[in-house]
Amino acid sequence: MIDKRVQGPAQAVADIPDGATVMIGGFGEAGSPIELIHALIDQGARGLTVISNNTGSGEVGLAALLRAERVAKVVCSFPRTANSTVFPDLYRKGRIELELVPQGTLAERIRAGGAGIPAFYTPAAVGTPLAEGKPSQTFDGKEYLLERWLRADFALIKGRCADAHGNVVYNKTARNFGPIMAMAANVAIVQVNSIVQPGQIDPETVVTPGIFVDRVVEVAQPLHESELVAAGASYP
Amino acid sequence: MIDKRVQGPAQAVADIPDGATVMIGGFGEAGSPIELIHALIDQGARGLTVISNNTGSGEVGLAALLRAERVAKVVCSFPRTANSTVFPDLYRKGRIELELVPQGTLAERIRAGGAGIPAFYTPAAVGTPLAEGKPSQTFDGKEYLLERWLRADFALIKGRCADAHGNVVYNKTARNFGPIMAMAANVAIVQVNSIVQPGQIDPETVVTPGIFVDRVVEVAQPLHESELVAAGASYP
Amino acid sequence: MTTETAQIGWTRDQMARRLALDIPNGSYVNLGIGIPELVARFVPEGRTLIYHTENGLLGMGPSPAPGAGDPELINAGKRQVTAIPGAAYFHHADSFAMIRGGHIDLCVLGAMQVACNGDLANWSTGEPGAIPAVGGAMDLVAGVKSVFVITQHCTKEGEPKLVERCTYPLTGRAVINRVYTELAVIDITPRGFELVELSPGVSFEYVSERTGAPLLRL
Amino acid sequence: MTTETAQIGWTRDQMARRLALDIPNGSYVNLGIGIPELVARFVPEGRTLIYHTENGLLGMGPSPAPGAGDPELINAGKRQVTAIPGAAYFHHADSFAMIRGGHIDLCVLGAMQVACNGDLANWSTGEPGAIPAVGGAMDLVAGVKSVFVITQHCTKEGEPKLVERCTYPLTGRAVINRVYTELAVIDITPRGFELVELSPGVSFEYVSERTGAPLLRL
Repeated sequence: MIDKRVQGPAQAVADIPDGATVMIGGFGEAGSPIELIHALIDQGARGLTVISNNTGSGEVGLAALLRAERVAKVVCSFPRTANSTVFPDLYRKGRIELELVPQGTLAERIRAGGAGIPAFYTPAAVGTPLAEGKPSQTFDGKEYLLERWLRADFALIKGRCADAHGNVVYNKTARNFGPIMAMAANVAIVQVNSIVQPGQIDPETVVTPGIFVDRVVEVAQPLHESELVAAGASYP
Repeated sequence: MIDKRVQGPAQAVADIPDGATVMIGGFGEAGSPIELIHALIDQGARGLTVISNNTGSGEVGLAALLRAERVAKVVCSFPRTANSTVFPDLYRKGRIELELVPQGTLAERIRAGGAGIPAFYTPAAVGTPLAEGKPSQTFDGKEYLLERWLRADFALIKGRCADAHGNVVYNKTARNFGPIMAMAANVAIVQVNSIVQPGQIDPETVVTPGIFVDRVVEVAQPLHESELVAAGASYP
Repeated sequence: MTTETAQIGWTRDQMARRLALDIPNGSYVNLGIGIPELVARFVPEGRTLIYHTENGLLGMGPSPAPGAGDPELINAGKRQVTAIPGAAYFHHADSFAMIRGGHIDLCVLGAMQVACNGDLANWSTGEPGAIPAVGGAMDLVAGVKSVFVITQHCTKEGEPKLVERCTYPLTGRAVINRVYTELAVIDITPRGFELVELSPGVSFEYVSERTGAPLLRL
Repeated sequence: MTTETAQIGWTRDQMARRLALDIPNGSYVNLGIGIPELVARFVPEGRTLIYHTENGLLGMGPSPAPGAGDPELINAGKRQVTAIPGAAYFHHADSFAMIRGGHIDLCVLGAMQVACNGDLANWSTGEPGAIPAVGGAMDLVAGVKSVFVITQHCTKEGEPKLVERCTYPLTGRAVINRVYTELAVIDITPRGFELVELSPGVSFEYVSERTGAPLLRL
């Protein structure tokens, strides 16, 4: 009997220690595991390195985690969005470190971490300031940069449905970074709207096979970040 | 209106020229596009480089293509199977070239070709004869080999169902190399049991998005290689 | 010069319409945020384009009817969209495999500067106070088969955006194929900027004066 | 020595049963073709293992009933199998991401030779006439967290398979954790071969004599 279910978000994130590297899924609010993030705020871990495409909006979810000053560094492609004030504020004050990574390179570095590929060559960012300090090599007459894998201690991910084996399917463009972050983290934690019996997800349609997932937690009615931001909510 | 349907296997493979590099899907008979291979035999192209995990069995499908001496070189992980006599015979006679690649490296090189990654590092084959002549580098104290992408002019793939946009789903373990070969070939040709209207494949369950597919051809009742081999069949 | 520029040449819609004319039927297209998004409105009848959005959807459709959207069905600009019949969802690594692997036929982007060798600057002014943010632009220009820029010919301050050499930090080196402005359509060729078409009522000299590097006639 | 070896120690089934005892509940396991496949028959009650087959299935079940199989649902040995509830299909690059990325807990392989430093040779005798074929073995040993070998202690000719240094071409360097033979269970440690357990009725000296490198007692 394989059973990866845990009781709630608090239990799911209870063992994330200070200084951990945490991948957080989502592209904007789509796929952002807001209940897991709020549980991480409650839990209190500090000095985190967060790998996520954005830096949140308003004063909830990822932005609230930053506002609570739990994050020492973000690895990110686009830390500036509409309604995004927390990160710019902290960054200008020098209270948070930023590693800016082109979005496709970010995705591929995460996928490489999950696939056991320690480094790969990409054409993105050649000739730009983001190439500084990176080894480059020419293949077939074209220049490429060497990029290292990204791995994490934990990943916080939002799916639509999972089974107790940890198989996950997603909702539309909320899929984004979830499948590759699940691969690249030592402990992948997935919140889903519903948990079903093994066999209820057609094996042809599984997006993240259970081998990549350590904990699944049901959050039947997840909050929508945009609605919270529109209402001026803040967390905690 | 996007319509990637073609009339039949013969039309689908008509423009494959002598000397082309052709990826052929399948792991054993599962996913082997036998009707497309037979159409390629009929078509007559010679001097091909074939990238495929195996080399076929009996005297049909991939083995028949080799027997017809259309293939100059195979790139392959396991060219020796039960009922596989054609390749060993040609190889011992020095009439076919072999590039032996570990199966995971083969898959990753093909995926890299499709993903625009010209080279990557892998731990597989370090310290073995297959590492000879390959650059190596140490990351975090562990040695890895540099491997180049694989690309092809054409890919011949077998799916279960497709739509006119070229979206494809597969049958069970016949999925194997299909999705990555579709990515890595300039022209990806997919035979499927049935072609449906766009929208009839749930966008959440598409395995190969249509952008990777150039031609789809319906073969409603594909032959089973194992049955043909058991019956002693040969092609043509 | 600002007002002058604003008064003559194509409107934004006309620029988008002119660009749309050049996209073949069946193309896979990624449209950047802002003016590039307008292009989808002007695709000539009889042509079907398939829109890719890098956050994981091929077959992106228009905005949903009010109230009918899903906050988890969005485009790269984080606005709600729809999916057409024949669409497919996929994860970010697969999405950028499409981009980096040369599977997208065309990408349309805005620009701060385009140099006559095809260099593009469109992500940062390099100012000290600015929050750097790059998104998928560097991957798009490095991987997509053709990259078109759609932009006003000059900045609000009247400085040319088509330049000899970019002074802002680069997005990519020698990556732009063609530029559409309110004044003209201009190709990037081995010889530099080369005029393809003038906007109605605009003279070659007028465009040339407002271009920061030599402009060649066809 | 051949007959002698065949007469004493564990049978193949017993070797497989002994190995199965050492696999924790919930492990993700890849079983090689041949003797390794036997392990699945002897998993102790109350434990569930999830079987991975590198051709694209996690949650592999036993052989189908006669006539109930699908020629496109096969294992790495190309034999028909089934899928359990909770299974998942995936493509080859994802399958080897599981292997190379360290997601599989255990892989069980056969061997031609295992050296006391953990080197494995199991794919080629290196003979000139042989058709080289490697399959997924090199990826498995390089990526899976633990790699167990299950094999007869000696070759049919009575030569030790546990050796000081492999003479056949390597599959991987320093990759084996533990070896199960009909005579003993032996760990690969920084000090070399170290005995874990003797098969009933087999003496340490008997095993040691048939091992091509020093065998340490616990």
